Amino acid sequence: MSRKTDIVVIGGGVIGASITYYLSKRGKKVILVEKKDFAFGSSGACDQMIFLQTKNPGIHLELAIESKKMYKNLEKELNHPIEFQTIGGMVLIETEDQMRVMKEFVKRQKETGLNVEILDIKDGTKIQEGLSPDLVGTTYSPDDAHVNSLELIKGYIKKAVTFGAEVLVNTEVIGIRTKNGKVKGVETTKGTIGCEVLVNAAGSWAPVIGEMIGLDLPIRPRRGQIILTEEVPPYIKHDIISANYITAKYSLDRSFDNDVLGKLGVGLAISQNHRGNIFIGATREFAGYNTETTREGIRRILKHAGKLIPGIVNFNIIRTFAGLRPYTPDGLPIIGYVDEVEGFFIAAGHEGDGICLSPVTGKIVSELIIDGKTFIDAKLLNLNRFRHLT
Amino acid sequence: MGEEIIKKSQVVVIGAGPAGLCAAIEARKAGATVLVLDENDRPGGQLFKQIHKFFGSGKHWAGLRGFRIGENLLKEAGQLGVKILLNAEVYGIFDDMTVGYIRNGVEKAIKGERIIIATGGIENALPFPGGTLPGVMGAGGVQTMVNIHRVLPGKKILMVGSGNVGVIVSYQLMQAGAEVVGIVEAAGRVRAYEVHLNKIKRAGVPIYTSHVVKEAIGKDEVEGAIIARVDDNLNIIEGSEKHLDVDCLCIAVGLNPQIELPYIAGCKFSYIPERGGYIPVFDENMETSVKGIYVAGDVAGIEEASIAMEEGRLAGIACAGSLGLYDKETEEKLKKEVKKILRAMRTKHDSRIIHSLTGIPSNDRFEKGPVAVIECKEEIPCNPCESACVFGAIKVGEPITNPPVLFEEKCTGCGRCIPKCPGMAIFLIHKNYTDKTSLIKFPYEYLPVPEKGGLVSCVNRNGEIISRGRIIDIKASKKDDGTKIIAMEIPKEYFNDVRGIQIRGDGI
Amino acid sequence: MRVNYHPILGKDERKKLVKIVVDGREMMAVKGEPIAAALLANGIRKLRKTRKKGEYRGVFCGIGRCTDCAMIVDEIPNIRTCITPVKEGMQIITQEGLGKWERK
Amino acid sequence: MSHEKNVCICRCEEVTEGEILRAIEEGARTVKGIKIRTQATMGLCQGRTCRRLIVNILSKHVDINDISKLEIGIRVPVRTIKIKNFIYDEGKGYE
Repeated sequence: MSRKTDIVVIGGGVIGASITYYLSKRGKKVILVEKKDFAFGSSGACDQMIFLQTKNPGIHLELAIESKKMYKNLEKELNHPIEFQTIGGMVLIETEDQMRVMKEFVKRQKETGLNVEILDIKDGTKIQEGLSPDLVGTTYSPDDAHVNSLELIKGYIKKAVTFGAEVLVNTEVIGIRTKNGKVKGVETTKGTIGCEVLVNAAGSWAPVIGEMIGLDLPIRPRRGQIILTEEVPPYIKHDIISANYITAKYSLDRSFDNDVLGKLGVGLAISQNHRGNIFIGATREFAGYNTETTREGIRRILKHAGKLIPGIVNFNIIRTFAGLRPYTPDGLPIIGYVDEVEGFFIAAGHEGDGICLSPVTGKIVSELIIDGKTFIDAKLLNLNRFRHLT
Repeated sequence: MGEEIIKKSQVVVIGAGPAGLCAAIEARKAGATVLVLDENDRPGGQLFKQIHKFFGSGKHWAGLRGFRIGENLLKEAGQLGVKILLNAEVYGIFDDMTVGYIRNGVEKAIKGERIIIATGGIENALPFPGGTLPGVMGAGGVQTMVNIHRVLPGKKILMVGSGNVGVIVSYQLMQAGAEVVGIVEAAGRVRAYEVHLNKIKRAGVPIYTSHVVKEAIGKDEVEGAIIARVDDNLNIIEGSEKHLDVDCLCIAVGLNPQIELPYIAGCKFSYIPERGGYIPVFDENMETSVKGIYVAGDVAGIEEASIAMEEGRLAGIACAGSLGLYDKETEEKLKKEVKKILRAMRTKHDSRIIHSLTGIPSNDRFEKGPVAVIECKEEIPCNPCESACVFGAIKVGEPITNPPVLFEEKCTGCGRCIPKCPGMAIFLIHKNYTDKTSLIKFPYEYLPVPEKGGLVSCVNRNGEIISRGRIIDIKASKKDDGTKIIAMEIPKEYFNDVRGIQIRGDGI
Repeated sequence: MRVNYHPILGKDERKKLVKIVVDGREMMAVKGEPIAAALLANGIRKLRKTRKKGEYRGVFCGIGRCTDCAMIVDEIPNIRTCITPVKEGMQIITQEGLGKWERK
Repeated sequence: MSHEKNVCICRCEEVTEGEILRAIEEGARTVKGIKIRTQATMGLCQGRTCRRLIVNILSKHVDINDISKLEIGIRVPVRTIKIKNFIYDEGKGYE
């Protein structure tokens, strides 16, 4: 079949689905193309957290706060249960060195507008049972939340379709049509689709699409192993991460990381979903596109989790899986047109924040494409910020 | 949290069932260090709930009860120094041939130069309305509950599926004192070997072919079942429904290989419905597409346990060979021998060729005196009757799937063959026991055992009562391992119709 | 219904019994047998209620695969009773949905 | 071959054949696609009982010969494991 539309979005994850929703909501004719099926990439293999506390103060945290605001009435807007809960978040602090770094981090977060405080372990255990008494302390922010990423995607798509959007699953993009430097359309396994604008929201696979127009995108898959427990009655009252999750993520001052955890980039991230499964993550490893879990990864994560929250040692593990976070050198996503080919728009590279930043990404992309500007300085997220590097 | 040193073993076998134990024994015979992991608290896998006598070739413990074979395999494995870790639940195989397992509440790992996966098969679930009610159970679970834990899952049981498992478990349920209300089979004919089916028919169990379970009924547990006739493409024929008063449904609609470990180990698969579905691809050495990982037994395709044992031996030998523990031609010789047995067990020209009954004596022979009657005409890989007869009156020959042939002139009527037949298909008939009566000797494995001299109701091949009979003698020798031989006097006109005494109902 | 005499397996020689408490009711079980077998012998087949439709479930696979026999055992939910041996004084509770935490 | 649409296919998550067929209508072509739309295979037994039934249903819509195309989603661990099992250290016993 060969057909025409305003915009083609590539990628059926939370980012592609969100962009399709926000564009079609503003009247654009959008066709979403997904190689396999919804959430087959990292969106289906993540820990569902909307965690503001892990965002670097500055633009990163600003985006997260804006995104969190958008989540508030998203469920009503999409008229679909996305299991969004502002459950609050805690960062567990194991050593005095970590406390020193966290105090600095929390101070700057507050300056950027995040409501967060540091508690001693006694108060920490009051709001979450089962914590290890040897912890030095914990932070707490009522603003952190989580959602069900699968339901989120379904919600976006269902609503987008009511605005006339179309979705093609099991449809792989095999080529990009351009004419004198301008996007003309895209070739897929189900025929060609003509369009003016092509949004590359393929996450860790965005470089594969980029190569089709000779682009070398600085996005690398960074594997995160996650462990899932059986469904248990409510136990994890707030989303929990360990201080070295933040250091592993931003490769900050690694002095207090012991060797083995540092090598695997193990940082604890625990949350319990609506159904009762507890997610226990995660590692941060460069392992290409391999999504297997390793015995080393599983052991390290569980040993670390059991040490910090002994209360969960009797839970059963029923599954382990791994997602590929689209990693960029500065931890920020790449959002914007590229100079090489007019109409080729990138929206990928969210590392571990795809869920948290999915609404705000949809807003920024739709505004940049339709209005040409958005509420933040577009240059901060454009691919060109890496150009002086290459 | 320093680095952990992982133990090593040349061969790691996962699953201590018939295939796993045989593989371990063969690998150990070649001198390999072998560790067997099994998640149960006793090895032997399905063997220990198989209380019936096994088919197979005389040399290989054929005619022994499943759990006896398990005990023998364990003894041999022990003597050879095979290490068996029980209560060891393997949860994963990782890239570097590391097997992760949990034992006594602690996670451990062992690295194998070769891994033999022998995890067997698992029951097919059957979706039908009411199929999740308590009282609907898989046949394997029923067998475990009855034969190992000695608890009946119900008193009046409907068996769903007429494969060997369904028919054998029905027989074992009756042995344990439950009533099997019937066997339902969607196909037009019973799938099990006829010798197994005959045991059920002569116990009077109705067989509903071309029938399915339409619904299990009950408020919170099974209180009854509705079965219905189906046409050729399995659509229910309206109005053919029939209510059965049952309190338990036993599902025996086939097994499928437990492919979880081969799958996560990265093996390639092919889809073979006749062998249960997805099967790891393996070569003539039972090695899968992943170098160093072998499969054996039901995980490599659902077949009889006797075939699983031979596949286990083949994998064990090939594995040892690949470790350089055999020189090439010893390895080839050993493998050739096992492959010959496997081929013999699998030769089925057409699995439904029903030879003329070659085990039935002529009328003149009946007149002359007591003679054996062998009602076994299918191609079954089994020949214990041949080795049981000291007078050479029974011949199976090669391949062992040939039905037995009776040389009536050589048969002296001694009856030694009766308890040896795993299918309980051999009877001894002395037509002219007296001028008006005949004598039949038949195998009997139920309770209560009738009294000597007592009067009983005799049944024909379909379990219908056709006459009265008198118990003349009951023989129960230890080497017959529970199979009693009952000699019964019957009216001469039914000399070749009576096949046993009434089991169900008020007959006795 | 226990099979005390079996034509092939002979008499049931297991003598040692243990007391278990099922939903507050005391009953006897053979030491070491799985919980599900002990309950079945005592005529109990309804082991849990499902979360969505509140339907009763009992032993289905009987060999530890399908988890339909899960109950709360000694305060821990989701215990597969068909492969968990009984112990003296075991507290067994019919599990409703996810079960609930019994505070120690 | 089950005769009614509300027959239970996934026992742990109480997913019926009707829900699975609807997921296929919405575009699911793999076990994972059905899982994402219906939660089938996400329960305690991780699909050990229903995965084969789901593949049977899929076989009417998709070629099921190549297992790698079906994303059947078997993952480590293939048996449920307690977190405590990983926290044992040779020297110190359970932490």
